[in-house]
Amino acid sequence: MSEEFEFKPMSFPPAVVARISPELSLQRHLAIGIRPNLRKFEEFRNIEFNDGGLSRYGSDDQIKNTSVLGSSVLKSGNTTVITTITAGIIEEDLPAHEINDDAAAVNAVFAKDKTDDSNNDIPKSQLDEYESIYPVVEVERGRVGAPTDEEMILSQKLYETFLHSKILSKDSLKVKVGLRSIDSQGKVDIYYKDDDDDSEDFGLGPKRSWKFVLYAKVKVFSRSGPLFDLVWASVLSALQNTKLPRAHIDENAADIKIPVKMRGNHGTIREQYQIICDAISRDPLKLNNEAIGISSNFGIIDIDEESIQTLQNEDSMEIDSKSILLTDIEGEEEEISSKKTISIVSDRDSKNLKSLTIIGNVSNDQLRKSFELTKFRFKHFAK
Amino acid sequence: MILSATERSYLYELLQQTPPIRPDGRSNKQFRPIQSHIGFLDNSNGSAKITLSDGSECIVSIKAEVVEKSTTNELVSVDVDVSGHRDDTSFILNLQSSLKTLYLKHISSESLNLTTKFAYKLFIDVLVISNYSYPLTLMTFTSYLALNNTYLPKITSSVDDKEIEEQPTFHDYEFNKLIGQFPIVFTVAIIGKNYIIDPNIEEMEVSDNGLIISWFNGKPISPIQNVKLNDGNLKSVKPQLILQSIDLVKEVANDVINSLNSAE
Amino acid sequence: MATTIDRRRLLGPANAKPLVFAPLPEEYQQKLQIDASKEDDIESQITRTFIKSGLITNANGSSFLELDGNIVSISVYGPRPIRGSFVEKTTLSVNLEDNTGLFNDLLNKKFCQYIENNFLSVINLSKYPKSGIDIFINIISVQDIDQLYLKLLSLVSDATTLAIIDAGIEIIDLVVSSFDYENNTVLSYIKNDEIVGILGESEDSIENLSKIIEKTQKKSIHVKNALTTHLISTSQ
Amino acid sequence: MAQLIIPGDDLPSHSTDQNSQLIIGPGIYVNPINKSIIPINSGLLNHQANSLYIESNSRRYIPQQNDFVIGKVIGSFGDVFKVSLSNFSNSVSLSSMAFPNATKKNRPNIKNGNLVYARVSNANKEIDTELECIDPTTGKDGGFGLLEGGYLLEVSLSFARFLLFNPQCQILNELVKKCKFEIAIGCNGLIWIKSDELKYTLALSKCLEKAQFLKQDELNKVFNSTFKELGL
Amino acid sequence: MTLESETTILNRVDGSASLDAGETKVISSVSGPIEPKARQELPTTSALEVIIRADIGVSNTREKLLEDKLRAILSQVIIGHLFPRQLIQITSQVLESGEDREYTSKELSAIVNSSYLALIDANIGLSVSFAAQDIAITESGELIAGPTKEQLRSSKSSHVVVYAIENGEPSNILFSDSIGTFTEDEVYRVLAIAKQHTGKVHQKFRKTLQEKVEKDFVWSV
Repeated sequence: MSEEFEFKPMSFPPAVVARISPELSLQRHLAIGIRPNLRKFEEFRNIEFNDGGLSRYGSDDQIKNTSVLGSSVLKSGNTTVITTITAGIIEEDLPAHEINDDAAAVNAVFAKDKTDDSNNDIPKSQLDEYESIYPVVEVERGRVGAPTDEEMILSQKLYETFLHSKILSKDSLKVKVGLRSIDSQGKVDIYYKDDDDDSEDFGLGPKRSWKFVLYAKVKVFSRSGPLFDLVWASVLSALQNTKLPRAHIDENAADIKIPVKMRGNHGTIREQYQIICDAISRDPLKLNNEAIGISSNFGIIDIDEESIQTLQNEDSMEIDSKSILLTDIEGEEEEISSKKTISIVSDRDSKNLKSLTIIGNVSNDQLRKSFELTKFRFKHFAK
Repeated sequence: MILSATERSYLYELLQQTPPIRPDGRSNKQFRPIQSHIGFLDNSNGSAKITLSDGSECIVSIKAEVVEKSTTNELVSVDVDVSGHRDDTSFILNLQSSLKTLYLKHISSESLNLTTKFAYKLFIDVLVISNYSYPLTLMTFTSYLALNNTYLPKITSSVDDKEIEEQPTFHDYEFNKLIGQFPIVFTVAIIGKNYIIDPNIEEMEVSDNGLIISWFNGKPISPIQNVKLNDGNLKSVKPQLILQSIDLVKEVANDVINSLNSAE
Repeated sequence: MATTIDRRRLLGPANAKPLVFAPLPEEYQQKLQIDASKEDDIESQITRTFIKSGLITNANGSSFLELDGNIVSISVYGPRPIRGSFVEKTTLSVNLEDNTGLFNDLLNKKFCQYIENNFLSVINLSKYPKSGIDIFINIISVQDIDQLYLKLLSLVSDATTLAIIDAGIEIIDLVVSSFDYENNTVLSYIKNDEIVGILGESEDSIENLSKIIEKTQKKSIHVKNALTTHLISTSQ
Repeated sequence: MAQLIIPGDDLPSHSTDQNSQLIIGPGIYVNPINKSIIPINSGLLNHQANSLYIESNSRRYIPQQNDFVIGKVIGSFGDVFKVSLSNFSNSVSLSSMAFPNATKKNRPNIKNGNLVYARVSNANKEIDTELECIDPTTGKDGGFGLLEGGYLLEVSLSFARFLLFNPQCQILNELVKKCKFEIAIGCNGLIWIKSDELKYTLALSKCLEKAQFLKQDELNKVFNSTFKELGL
Repeated sequence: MTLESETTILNRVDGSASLDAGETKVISSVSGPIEPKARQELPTTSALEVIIRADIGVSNTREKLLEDKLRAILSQVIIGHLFPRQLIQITSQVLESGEDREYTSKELSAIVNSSYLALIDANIGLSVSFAAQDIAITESGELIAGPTKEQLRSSKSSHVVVYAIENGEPSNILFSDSIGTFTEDEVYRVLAIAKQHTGKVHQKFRKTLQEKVEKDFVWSV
């Protein structure tokens, strides 16, 4: 029994087509000159910032009892990124000759040749003077568990780009250690040697030095496309309102029990603690501001002709080149279809670039176009 | 505890009557008989074991340690282990947190004080070997017995040892009893408009909600919280039912305390 | 918290120690002082509260609530299929993620237990067999963790109610919670006078429990009106 | 030496008139979008009038129709045996009906771990590959079926094809002069040898392994020294 | 700068190659097409699993970022439709990083090149050949191809560029990753210089592949 089939074309509403075949849906959109998220081809999403008032030193001089030193809430499209900056203290191991004079004398006698030339023939790395923050990125996805690949990649790319952009110098993280003096009535007062008055260091200064380690906790809500630009902007805006507390040494080492959770059992470790941070006095974190710029991403979509032929109606504007440059990729269709991508991180007045990643066969003029767009975007970037 | 639909509705109807008819014929303020042993662990300062009539069994051992007051912020530490439950589930952590807040508040630090620098730290280890009903009441009864029979070594060196360097020294065999009042906790199951004390496994399975009320030297004390006694059907509770449950506990508490004190 | 070694996260040098802050001097303490009247005045609290639902797109339901420095974001995923054998009632799981670092493990579990009890008696569980509902509580900022943590718990419970409604999950009635500052007690109501959750942790929570119940009942009615007006306004 | 070709190189201008059917072999890929023909493996280009393929060496066997293969039986479900042609690849199926005069009742006595010499009857990448132990032309076993005893060794796929199909290959003729043996060569790089004594089998396997890296003229010398080493 | 490479160095895998680029030494191995785990399977194409092992210590987020970059390159060239629902596994072990831990450009370019040779050795279908070149721009703005550890350490910016090679000639960019401080026209100069150098790198590989083919078919008459 031969029953012949005839194929009737099925038609789906746009939302269903977007789920079934994102590429086709995007081609149809581009063919009639619009993007699924209704932005123009070269239009960036605007980004709104505020510090969210999560940090200890909130806007007014009210001190909040939290260990967060800087924060930022960023909203772009329907994606929200919340960044909180916290810190830790680490004792710097200073080279011997800086610690005390007799060590230098000892070195002079016994290891004459080694110490002197050992540290000046290795060229100082460009990055020796700079430090990076330690970001942990978490994308809210309704699953509890180990970080996903995207979260790890975002954290590492953030760490590396931040370090190589030379934004945070090592001495801006030095802990300003004050001296505690208790006068007769037992009134405690702490004297901080202000860096501007370089009065001679009255010899009492502690020989040991400490520096801060900065951590950034980045929480992303409702992800709708590549996240690096938003995470970069959020972390940098959080750092710009971060303040570092001053600290003083406490003679009777207060034993602090720090609860730590190792594989489910609740142990506590006892810490000998000498450094106590001041409750109120703090200094803003000094950043190399002209190195801080914005990050932009672009996707290049190749137009495949036959999906356009099927659209014979008049509003299919003829597409000049065979591929279209889209800015600020957002939405599933654009993310899946952009096989070729460009990601640019520029410095403040986008004269120099800090990071550039090109994936796929990108022509030089598409590259030139994206550089222009970053410069153009910078002028209108709402700080 | 799996109950078929008919068993469930039969029990529910039974417990709905006024006064509630319980499967084992108890009144709503009657406890099940318990069997207790005290001081049977010789290398701990205080110990007790209670076995319930439905087979639940709980052992509590209390050990004391001499610690420096300056470096320890809590003089009582509680560790709970219920067989059949991993110890980082919320069920265990909640039990532990209720017990810990209870004992930290109500074990007076003077009774543990030794010298200006040193004090006793109590380690209360609660081990529930098998539990068929909500274990909190059983655990507090057993620790009540254990705490009441804890004997701490008598100190012989001087009490004010601010300047003395060495540790305090103790008498070889003389002990003094840990004095003080200790809290216990009552579990009340609420079914429809009735409330019953000391629910057994079937009553818990059918109950709408459960209430934990703590009791300390003669009056109910916080924390008070509601608790789900079964995984299935939890229902809301009328406020006056909570108040009536508290009155029920007030009626019952004193004779429970007396019977516990009389246990040898 | 000492950084544990975890090669999937960038946790920085292992021997870094967390900051220890000196206690706040007097004049700042007063600023932080909680004035009881403000806590009990439910009217002004409602006007100060900022509520928004449906913010998180990849969750089935979500809500955001901010009051006096407490910021909470709840996202509800479900009812969604679960691996494993058939279950005729949906399983509810609550996890709390705290970005502020102020929550210890016990407090975290206490919050999750309370919220789970509240909504186990309210969600129509048997309507969603062989599925799970997961509630994620994100604590973004806390007003005062020592004295007002139960106030935060009542806000979390109200926000969870909004998130569950936003997720379109069937519930018997709105769970409305209110917090009594003097006796540090939180009570959750449905149908205006039925209690689904109670947690009292102050000395005299029990003596004047009846007084507390009356007061919190009245306050909960105000909160219920606020929630319903919000739901009506956003549903247009 | 033949001309090396690697991916990215253009293929020599083959006759582009459409009528002559161009048969393309392994190593050549027709780009589905723009129908261009490109090399995707590296090796020696074999370019005849209307056929084009790349002779390249590899170790991962990909089943092709009508290949003679040696398989290890790793399981049996119902009346189908699960056979592994190379480690970690998907297992292929060998129906117990695919044996000469097999019926529902008298099934071939094949247990797990046995070696089977078979022909790939169907190798479509969408569905499971199937083997057969019947010579389709004669209906008899035609040398296929269970391989008892003997020794199994692994060689590269191009060497196996060289042994099996290339007439200029002298290796087997040289070995026959040394001793009597049975041999089964699978296109999946497995060779099964059986002779009366273990010593001979060992010598044969050593010779075959060495032969992979010898020119044809060096064969005789190396084989003699190998056999002498084993005192044969 | 020296560049020695050798194929078929491991016998338990389908394809392997080792590469020694002066201070950086890398081994790559390829297994595939093999049976994937259920969650990796893709309906129409073969899944790609990229694993990079660090020279010191356990692989952490630093190697995860390198894996992501390598995957972005290989997914453009590997023809997946030949083996749907199968898995191709590419593992690279860094023997000597030849650079400080803050930099990854030398390791990335060595890994890309050795992965290319390993894929060819494993006879995995590639649509085009490719080669990578790492470049550093010194303080004075001078471009160095294949910088040493010291040159990299004192460089202003470091770049890795991967070019597709057709008919022995670099044709178009496949991937380029730059980090540090650099200007726009430095980018164009880097891309131009990389184009020449990848051509040279490819000539060396062609010689290695010639040796490999001669070794593989030594018995053929």
